[in-house]
Amino acid sequence: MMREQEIKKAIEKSTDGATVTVLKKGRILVTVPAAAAVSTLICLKAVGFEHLSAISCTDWLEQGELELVYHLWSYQDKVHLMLKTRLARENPQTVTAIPVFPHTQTYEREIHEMYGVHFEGNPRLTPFLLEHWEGPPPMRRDFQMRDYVKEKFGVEERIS
Amino acid sequence: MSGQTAFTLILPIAFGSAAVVYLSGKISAALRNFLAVFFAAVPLVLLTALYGYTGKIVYYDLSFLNQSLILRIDAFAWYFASAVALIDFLAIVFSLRYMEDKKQLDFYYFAMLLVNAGMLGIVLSGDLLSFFMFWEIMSWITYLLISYKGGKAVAAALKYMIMSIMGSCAMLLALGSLYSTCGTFDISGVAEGMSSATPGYRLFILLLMIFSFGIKNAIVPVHVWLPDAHSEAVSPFSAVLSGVLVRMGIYGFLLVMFVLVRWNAVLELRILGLLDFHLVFCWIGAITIVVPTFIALLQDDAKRLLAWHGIGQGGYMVLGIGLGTSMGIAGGVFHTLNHATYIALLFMVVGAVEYRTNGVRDLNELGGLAKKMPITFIGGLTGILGLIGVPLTNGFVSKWLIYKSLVMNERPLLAFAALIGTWGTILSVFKFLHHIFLGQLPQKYNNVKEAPFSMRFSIITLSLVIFLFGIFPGLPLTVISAMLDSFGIIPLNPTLFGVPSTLGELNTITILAAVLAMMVIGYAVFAWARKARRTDQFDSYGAGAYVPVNRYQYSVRFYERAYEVIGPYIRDRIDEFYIWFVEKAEGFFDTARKIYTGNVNSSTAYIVFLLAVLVILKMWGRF
Amino acid sequence: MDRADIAKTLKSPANWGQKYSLWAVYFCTGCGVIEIPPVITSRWDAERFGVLPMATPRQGNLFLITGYVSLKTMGAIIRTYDQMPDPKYVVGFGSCPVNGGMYWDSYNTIKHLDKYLPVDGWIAGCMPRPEAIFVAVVHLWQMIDKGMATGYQKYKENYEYYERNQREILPHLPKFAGEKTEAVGQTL
Amino acid sequence: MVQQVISMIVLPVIALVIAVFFLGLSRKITARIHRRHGPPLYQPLIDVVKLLTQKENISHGTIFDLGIVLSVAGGLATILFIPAGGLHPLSSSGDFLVVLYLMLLSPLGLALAAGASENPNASIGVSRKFILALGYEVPFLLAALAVMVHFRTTSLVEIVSLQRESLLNWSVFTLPLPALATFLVLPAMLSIRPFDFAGAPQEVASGPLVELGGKYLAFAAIQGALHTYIVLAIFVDLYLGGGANILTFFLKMLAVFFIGVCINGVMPRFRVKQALIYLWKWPAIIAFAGLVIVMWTSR
Repeated sequence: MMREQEIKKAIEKSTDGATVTVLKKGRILVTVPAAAAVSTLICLKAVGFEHLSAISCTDWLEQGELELVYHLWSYQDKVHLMLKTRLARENPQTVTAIPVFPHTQTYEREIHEMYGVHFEGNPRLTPFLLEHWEGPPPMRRDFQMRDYVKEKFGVEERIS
Repeated sequence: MSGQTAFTLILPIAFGSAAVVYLSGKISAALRNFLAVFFAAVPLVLLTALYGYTGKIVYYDLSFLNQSLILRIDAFAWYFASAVALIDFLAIVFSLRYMEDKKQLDFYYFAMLLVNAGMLGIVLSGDLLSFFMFWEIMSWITYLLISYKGGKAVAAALKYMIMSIMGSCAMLLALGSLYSTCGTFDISGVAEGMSSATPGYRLFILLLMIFSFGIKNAIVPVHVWLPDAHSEAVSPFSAVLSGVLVRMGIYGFLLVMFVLVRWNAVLELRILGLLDFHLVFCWIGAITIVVPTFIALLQDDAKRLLAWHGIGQGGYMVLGIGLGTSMGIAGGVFHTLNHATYIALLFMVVGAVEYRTNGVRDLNELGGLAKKMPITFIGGLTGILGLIGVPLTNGFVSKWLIYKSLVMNERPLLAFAALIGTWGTILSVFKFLHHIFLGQLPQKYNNVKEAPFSMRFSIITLSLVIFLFGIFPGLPLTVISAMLDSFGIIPLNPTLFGVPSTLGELNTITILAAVLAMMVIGYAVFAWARKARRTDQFDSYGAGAYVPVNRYQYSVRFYERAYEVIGPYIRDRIDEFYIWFVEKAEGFFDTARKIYTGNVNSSTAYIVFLLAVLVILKMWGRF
Repeated sequence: MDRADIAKTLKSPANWGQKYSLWAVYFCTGCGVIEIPPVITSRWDAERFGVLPMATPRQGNLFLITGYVSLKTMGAIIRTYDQMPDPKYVVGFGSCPVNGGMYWDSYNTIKHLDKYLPVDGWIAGCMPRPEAIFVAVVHLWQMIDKGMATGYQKYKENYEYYERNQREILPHLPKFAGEKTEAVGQTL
Repeated sequence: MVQQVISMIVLPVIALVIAVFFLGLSRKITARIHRRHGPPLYQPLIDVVKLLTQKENISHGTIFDLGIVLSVAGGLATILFIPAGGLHPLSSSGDFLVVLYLMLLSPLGLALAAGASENPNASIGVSRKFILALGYEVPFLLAALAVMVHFRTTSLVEIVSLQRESLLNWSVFTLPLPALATFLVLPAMLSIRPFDFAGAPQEVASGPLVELGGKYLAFAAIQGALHTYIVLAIFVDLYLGGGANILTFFLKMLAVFFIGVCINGVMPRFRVKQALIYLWKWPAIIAFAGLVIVMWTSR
């Protein structure tokens, strides 16, 4: 737990408004305001978190927020760090992490398509997995999936 | 017209026409084009009339040397002269449209006709002095024609010229030596004189001559001028250059080995008392086949690829001639004609493609043109079939003769070099055909049209010639047989469809019948099955995805997997060596130049120093 | 082959060929394809029924829709089906092509395959066992014998219906070769 | 003369039957090696019938059509020049060198059809096929030259008749090294595993055959079968003494083919580069050694 504590101190020192929790050995949770997310990533990369394995998104409908989780892994310390940040559901916007981790382009593209989060500075927020999608972002919880499905694939007369 | 008249007329017309065409260009372009085609056809017609004619005329007396300049014609001269006249005529017909928007056309046609005249002069000359004169006319005009386009072409032409001058010097040396030995320039006279010469002297003459002709024929260590020259020249001239001009070297080989020094004498020659001269010659041929053919695999420029094949095919001729059996020589000489037809055809095909696509000859940028240019495609296909030597094309018969004689003379390693050269040829010429004519048609070529009539005329004529000589090889082989007779070698006595059964099993008409019958049977079954629906080029398998426009083509690094293995071994090291040599030589001469300071004092000092050295040496001798 | 078959064979060799030489397009649409490797290899040996996997649609005449069909896959399936030469047979494999299966309310998976392509037979189950494929093949033989496996003809006759449905879910699908390919190329 | 005409008609038919039989046999043997039941022996016949009677055929143009016809015609024409048992209808008009070159016609036709199919997979397949051909031709030609030099003839009929005397006259005993080298490259010549990368279904969507369906695929299949026949017949003629009649000839071919299929059944697939290096290493060295020995002894 020594190393985790050192990391915690380092993050708290460099980032304002970050709450760092050491969950257990090898698992750290960091919560930051959306504006500070990228600067925290820079700081974390400097501490040794060289690998961003994924970005996930959760729709907290009741609280009116979307939560982005950056999963980072440090090879030298064998620590998994989750960097959480929250955005408003209405017109969610944040800054891209491409300058820090170039490969986040794909993750951001997917989250943009599925949740409608706009990543400022990502040059390639074009349609990705969905085939000519025109409805609202499908993974949001207020997306009325069954109505949509009924409308799009509705049962009609078939040729037998 | 009697044979004598026709023969007298050929060269004056050939040389005079060049001047007439040049002057007529000042009057009107149409007149010039007409006259160029007309005068290019005249030697062809005259030579047709001269079939089987043998004669000799003295056209100039060199009274101060007590010599006369002679023209002669026999089977040997006739054979090469008709090849020259045919290819040059077709190249000029091809030029009509190909060159239409180029500059300095008067000069171009002048030079083309003059080269033609020069080559006719070479093969018809009956003495070595006129041979040398015509040879130089041809070489210099070639220099002008290669550098016609300017830019990189000038460098290529310079490379050619330097090597050509080296060859000319060697030839001049040989001629001077021959004159002082035999006292005459007349070919038959020299041959008589050589019959009593020592083997060492014969070898000396042969080596000089072979060096000289080998540069023109581009045998491997002295081939480096050819790829640049061929790819930089305009396409119709490339056809002439690769088809017949370069093969003047083969004429020279034949002249020196079979006429001047008789073959019996050549067989006895040893280099350094160890190596059979004719076997060394064969091995040079074998190396000339294998190395350039595999270098051709790497080329992406259509004309450069063909140029390397031009070198490689020259190896077959050298191999056949060097072997010296009647079948081998017949194969080598026949291959010279065949090579002229299909390489000229292929250069014309590239020219037609260039003409229609605004000068694209990078293989990776072309594709799918068979749909737009079917006649040109057929020409290209016939050309590569001939180049590979697929049965029913003329290339097959000559290659078969060479292989057969190699195997029967128990030279399997030479035969192996020749055979594997063929397989290397298949790879690179299929790449040539595939990249230009097959595969996806890029959209930028959607409006490409078929080649114009004058180009199609040349292409179709040459395709027909290829199949004609492939199915009736007896036609040219009869002339070659007569030629062998005049060389004092057992003639081949060919049948119309191959060789007599005592010599080997070859009957082209049976092969033709078999293939045609099977084609008919195959096509009958094909037609019996349900008729096919024609589909678009974009309706192609793309793993369920939609075929991308302009990108669905496999052409770049076509034989990458083979390069990985053979790539390191098939670089053109000889050219690299020459470049290295030139660089080092420049450095050396630069150093040497520093001695000549231009200062009077230092010159005086050198002289004094030299005198001092001489004096010291003199005194040394006294003690 | 029993004796009755010989007479039938001589009467219509074409039918005989179609029946005993079903070449399946090796197209993995979904999870169901995991059942195909055991079917074509040693354990179940589909080759004894004349069923062989083929690499390209031009060579195949049996199209197994193995599992759920997402919208993106649907485009590829339609294209592959169009490229197969007649006669061609489509067999829906698993529950998902029948009615969507466990993806019955998914926004990105088609529910009824036969709205978009004529299906000659279904294999129900999630997953069906490899043996089910052989049952389906034998059924298909019987249908071919009776002249009932006519999906490809139905597709031609009712092309407007199928095309309308296809356009409904895939409005941007280029139907014809070369059509709009560049537009698709940009978005892909 | 009459006999010759009869054999001219009979030989292609026999060759087709043998070729299609071999195709079925190879599938059966491979299945048994895999411990499968396998298709019936006549399965290739069903397949060809199906393909020929397909209700729709898709063409990519005239070159595509003619190329595929040429590939079969070339194969059938080549067969007439190869002595098979007592049948050698056209051997007097073409020797082994002619056969070597006639063998080019059918791959060339297929390559033209593949090029005309406007599909890069086909082009990749052709490129691989040609590279493979370049690979196996080196040892094959060396070995074939050894045979030709040993018997001092290029005629296949004479080569066969010179081996006829007794079992020990077979080249496989008199020229063991060239025979071994040719046998080592036989899988490459037949394009079976480990050298089947040219038409690999998994990598390049069956290569040159990618756009062939219906009658085109039937023709390609027949061409492949004929090619198998030609290669085996040449092997038997060169090294196993041909055959006194068509039956012994067939049995010898069968024996060679059986071994080839067994290799096919258990081998994985080479990469192109590996194949080239293999072919130019041991088979080429062995064939070269054989050739040198022949040159030495024939002096």
